[in-house]
Amino acid sequence: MAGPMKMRATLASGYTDVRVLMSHPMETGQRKGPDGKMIPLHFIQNLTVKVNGKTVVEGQISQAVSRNPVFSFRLKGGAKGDKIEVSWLDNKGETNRTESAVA
Amino acid sequence: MRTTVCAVALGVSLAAATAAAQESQFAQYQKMVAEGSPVELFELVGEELWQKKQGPKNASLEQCDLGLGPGRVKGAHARLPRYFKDVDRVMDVETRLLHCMMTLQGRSREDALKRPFGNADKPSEMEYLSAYVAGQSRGYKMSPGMSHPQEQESYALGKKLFYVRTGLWDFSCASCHGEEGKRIRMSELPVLSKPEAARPLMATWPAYRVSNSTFKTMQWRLNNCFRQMRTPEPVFGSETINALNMYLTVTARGATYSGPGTKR
Amino acid sequence: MDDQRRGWLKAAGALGVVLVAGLLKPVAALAATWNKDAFAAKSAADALKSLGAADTAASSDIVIEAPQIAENGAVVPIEVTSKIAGTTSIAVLIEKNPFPLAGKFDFMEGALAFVKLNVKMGETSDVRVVATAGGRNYVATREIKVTIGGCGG
Amino acid sequence: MMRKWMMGAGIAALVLSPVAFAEPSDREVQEIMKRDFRPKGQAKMDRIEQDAVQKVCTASLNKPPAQLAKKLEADQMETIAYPAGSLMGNWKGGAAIAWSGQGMQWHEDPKKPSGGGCYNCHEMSPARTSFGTIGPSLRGFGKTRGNGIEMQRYAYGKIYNAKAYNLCSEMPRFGHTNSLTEQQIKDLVAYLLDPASPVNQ
Repeated sequence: MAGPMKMRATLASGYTDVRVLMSHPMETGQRKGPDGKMIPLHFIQNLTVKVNGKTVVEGQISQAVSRNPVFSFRLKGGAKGDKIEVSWLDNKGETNRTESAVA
Repeated sequence: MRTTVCAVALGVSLAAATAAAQESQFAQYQKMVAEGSPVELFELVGEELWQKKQGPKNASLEQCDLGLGPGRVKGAHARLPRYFKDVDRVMDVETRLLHCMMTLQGRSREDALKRPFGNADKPSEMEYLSAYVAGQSRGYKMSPGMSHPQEQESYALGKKLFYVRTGLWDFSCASCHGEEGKRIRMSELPVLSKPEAARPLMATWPAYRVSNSTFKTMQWRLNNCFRQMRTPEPVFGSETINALNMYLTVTARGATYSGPGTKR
Repeated sequence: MDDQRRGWLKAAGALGVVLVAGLLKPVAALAATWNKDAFAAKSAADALKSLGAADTAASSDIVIEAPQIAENGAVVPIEVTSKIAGTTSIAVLIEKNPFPLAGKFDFMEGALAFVKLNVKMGETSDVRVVATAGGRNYVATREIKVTIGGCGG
Repeated sequence: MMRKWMMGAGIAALVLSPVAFAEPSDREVQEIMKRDFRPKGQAKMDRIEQDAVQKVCTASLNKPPAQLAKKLEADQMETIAYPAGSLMGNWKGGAAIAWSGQGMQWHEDPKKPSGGGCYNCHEMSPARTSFGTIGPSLRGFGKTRGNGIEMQRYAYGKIYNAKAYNLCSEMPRFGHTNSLTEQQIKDLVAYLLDPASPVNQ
């Protein structure tokens, strides 16, 4: 089961700053677990940022992104109350999403 | 020598300039890592665990008294360790959380301490809870208990312990944390007996630790120091561990708590 | 075996509507393209070829903010801004990583060409950032040193 | 438990200064530690039983009275067991031992050889840029000091039991505590002294 996500979207001068935290192991497939066996590749591949339902950023990432990924994006303009949604999809087909209003 | 004299004469402004000149080569790295830290994820899980009913009494920890009265978490971490009348001893935040698991939830010490220190794949309950409680003290001034005789005893013991040469390799805490400008490999070592070094450090523990890819507590930090000192293992919540924590926190008192932090 | 398979297909057919509506759609709604060839490339040049960005021109309008020296390669923060007008995508490549491409971000109307992320770096390496604007590719490079600390190992 | 030493400290305790009141005695601190530690893995309780050196260095905050230091250093010198013949082992083996910081910790397999962790505290080979600064730089050690039998004996002895040379040195007693074997120490001597060693490049 996916751990929590957390997002903060705040108005800055001329843009909206979106900072999103995701719980994910981002396994590289090159690490041994406590049982001595290799832990298989397990990482987020896609992430999507939407504003009021419209996609504005689409990211493709690799296992080189650090464990528990943290991303910042910037959106043009923006207004208080705009609904920001961030979702991810990993190589095992697991997904998670979070949304919050611009503060 | 001349700079020292000047620094004294010019007071604050030059002292600040000197500090900047001696800034760690990792300062930029540490700043950027702290800004992009996943530490809040641990606070979120910790808050859920704080509210989760469990143990034989099927109770949450929401009524836990961390020193400000039952259920008051805001600012509590910044006032620990301190003396607790109900147990007639000094407790740091983890020792107190353990106490609440046992009394409020009715869990045995063995059960509550089955796994005090977790790992990246499975952080421990104590780690999550510590993250939540610490996060509720962000912005509060650090003011550990210093008035009760037992609090002063604890400080005095901690200070002595800091200098005890022990373990297979004859180390004391001061072996690594006693002199300015020293490193273990590339890790810079703060002189923890000095407030100016203890403050930024204690104001950011517990912390997300990049080397472990997970959240770590102060009791883990001390435990791990003793491991590397090649001693046997200190008991969780023992007087020794609480005293060391008390000594370091009192040395850091007056700092504004800004954790939970993010470390190398 | 065949019978079983047919049975499964039949069941799937009956469930088709539900599947599309309930399961497949959310997944499809996510950006489901992931450039396997680019991410599997073992050199930055090959990765860029797979991204269709083999030809690049150096640009000082790509700003990479990153520490000069990282205390731990498990988390290396990198912030990238492209000031090139009409930037539609930014790719981040760690030259010395076994698979250099760490991420590619496409920006649509409403987003600034900016991303900040944490990456793993096995060793000191150049970080190459490629921005695409108006069908042309621009590049900027920056070295990040990685040290090993601690005394447990 | 600790009540005893608080007696008579009452007045000082009223002044909120944390430094103004009585401290527990060294013996009391020892008793508290024995109560508060548990054996784990290879780390048994004898490891926090202070010997004479640890006691004196703790009590004097690493500034032992000169005469006592001299006597205890002589005692420590006697613990050093020099093998017969050359003390120069293989510098390549020494390089790996100097780099490894592992060994003797409670989670580690005691059957596996320890490292010396030399780089934790010392600069050695110029090729290694990650080194600590708790101890002095040993870069060019053999080049500047020579590698005759006297220097070999000094290097071997210092690694075996640093306290024989400086009672409250922060350096572990690698031979005396059986942390490193005779061969490992010889390899480290070679790493320090052999003209072919990277330390001397």
